[in-house]
Amino acid sequence: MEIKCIVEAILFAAKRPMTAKQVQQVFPELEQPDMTDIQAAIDAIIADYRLRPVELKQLASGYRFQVKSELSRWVSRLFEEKPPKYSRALLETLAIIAYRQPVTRGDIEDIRGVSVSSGIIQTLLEREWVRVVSHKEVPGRPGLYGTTKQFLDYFNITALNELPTLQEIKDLDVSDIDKSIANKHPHLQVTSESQKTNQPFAEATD
Amino acid sequence: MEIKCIVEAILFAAKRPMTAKQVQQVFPELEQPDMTDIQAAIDAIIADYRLRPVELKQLASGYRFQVKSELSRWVSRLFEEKPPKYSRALLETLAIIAYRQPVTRGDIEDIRGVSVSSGIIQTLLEREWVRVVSHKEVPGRPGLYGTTKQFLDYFNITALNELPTLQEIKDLDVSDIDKSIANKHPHLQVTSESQKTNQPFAEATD
Amino acid sequence: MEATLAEPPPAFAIVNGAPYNQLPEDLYIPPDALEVFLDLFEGPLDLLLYLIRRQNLDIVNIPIAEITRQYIDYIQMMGFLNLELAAEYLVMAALLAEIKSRMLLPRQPEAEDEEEDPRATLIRRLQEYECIKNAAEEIDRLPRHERDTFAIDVDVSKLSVVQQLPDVRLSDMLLAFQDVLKRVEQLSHHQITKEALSVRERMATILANLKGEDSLLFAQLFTRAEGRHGVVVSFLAILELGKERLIEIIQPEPFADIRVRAAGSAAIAEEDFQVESAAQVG
Repeated sequence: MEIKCIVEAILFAAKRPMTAKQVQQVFPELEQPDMTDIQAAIDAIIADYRLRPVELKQLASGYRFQVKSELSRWVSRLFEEKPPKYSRALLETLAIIAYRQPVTRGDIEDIRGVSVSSGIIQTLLEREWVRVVSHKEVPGRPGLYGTTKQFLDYFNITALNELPTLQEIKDLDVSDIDKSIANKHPHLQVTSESQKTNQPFAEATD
Repeated sequence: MEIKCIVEAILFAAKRPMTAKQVQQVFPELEQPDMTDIQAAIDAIIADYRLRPVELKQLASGYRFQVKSELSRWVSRLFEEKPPKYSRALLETLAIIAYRQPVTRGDIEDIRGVSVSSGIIQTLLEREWVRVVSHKEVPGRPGLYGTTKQFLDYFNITALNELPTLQEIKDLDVSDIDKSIANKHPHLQVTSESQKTNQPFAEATD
Repeated sequence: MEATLAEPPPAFAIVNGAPYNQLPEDLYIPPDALEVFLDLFEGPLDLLLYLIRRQNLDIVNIPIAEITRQYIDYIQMMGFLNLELAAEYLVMAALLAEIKSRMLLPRQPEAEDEEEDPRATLIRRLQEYECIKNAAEEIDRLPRHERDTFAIDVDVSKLSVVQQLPDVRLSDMLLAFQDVLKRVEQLSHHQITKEALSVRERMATILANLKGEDSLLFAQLFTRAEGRHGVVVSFLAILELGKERLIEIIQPEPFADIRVRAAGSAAIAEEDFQVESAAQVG
């Protein structure tokens, strides 16, 4: 039996991503092809399916056959259940963990400016998108969160550096702020500004 | 998007056999192709996969992609990975049943001080290491568990009293246990090597 | 409602140079629209960003005083509507008020180096948050499993697969049991009595033999071939089973054969007897 044929069958039958190494090990011990042959077979299969509605895709934890995203419009109708929706709060928390890992929950809250509900962290942990990679050596030893391969797999990428790049944060010079405010908004620095806005709480609690 | 392409995607994503009619109904109502077109697409797909390791097969309840049976020999090894280890809770439960039989699940829970999941009992029953020997005449008529002949066979003993006594277990330390069993029953020393050799696949290929 | 809030600002959003003498347009949104406020904004930084972006301002150049006023107007409106406001929004209002009041004070150049300008801190936080907010939106757009890409499911049930079961070493089981015994010793009210194992095994066997039988003759529970030792084991097992009320040992009349039955069958027999006697009385 041709190696490519067997590799293809293995990748179709596996219900999870498989690395080339894992594919190799499915072969009986004395018949295992070289890794270069396995890799060649995988590359050939990827080429074979280029024009079909399914593709062999490389993800973080290996290769997996999946239905191409162009067909999601039709295929999603197969399933009665709608795909899970994720709130902005969850996605922002996930983004912070992905881009700033390892981070504590406190770090996440500092960046977002609001508290993070335990439900969000719990959901991310249960989906196995994040995990506690370590504990920070400060009082309370809070967990430090990092992302997992499953997270990358779910979003169809192979490594963190395939995430959209973060826009650069400009360094800022405080004197520039003063200058720009002084130049562009001269009215903002005059005392007439003090009007009603100074006692927000008194009014708010009325 | 070509009809054939969509049909192929649907058949790959469906987790069950699909009739041509069911495939048609996955299309949005106003875009549903004629049944003849669906059938033509299915026939074309069957032809496309004729030489590949997966095939689109017509079963009683519809069409389903299957790994070809010729590949069974290679692919089956995918599912024969080293099985997970049994939990501590399972081993404790098994030991309690062996030493305290006949016992109810409640008795086991009393001794262990924690609840026993039905999964554990189920696993032990499925392996035929324990069986329900009777029911206790208390409310609920809980089953009384005892060990089986298969349990003795698995551990290579002919009767329970070949197991160390409670006192012996209490007094022994880890290395002694292996030794004492080895002395009494030299055949009992199960090494991890011997497990490797009886992987079913190795046997199957003989 | 969301659309109203998210709509690009009207002409009044021209900020540079233009004084603000009127309340922001947002405040004329019907009150029920404001009730979605908390759902719409992910916290004070998000609200601030919204106020800044709706006026096409650069974060670095934000007119702190004006943004502060708008922000506090919002917060006040929330107060009027008695909507429950997360504490973070109020903390931010206090911070903004503080920044503003500082700006009104005369500068003390020598003090400036020692503590960081609170505006710079705020601007940095806004930038950082905006970065993450955009990144989250981009992650949301990545083709994702279950929504855009789908697992294929090829039938493998026809393949012959032998499921391997976990192996257990006897020593592992005994070590687990050793732990149990240690724990039990600590809890004094539990006692694992030390009958010989052969007795416990025989108890289970006897119960299994009684299963499905009405009763067995006492003598049937002994096997001659086992010899004296076997008889003793069986006898002890029967006594133990009796003690634990798992079986009943019965002798209908003096010198009759002793019979043994499972405790369950006794209960059924009694019921039958009661029914019979009731019938007789009737």
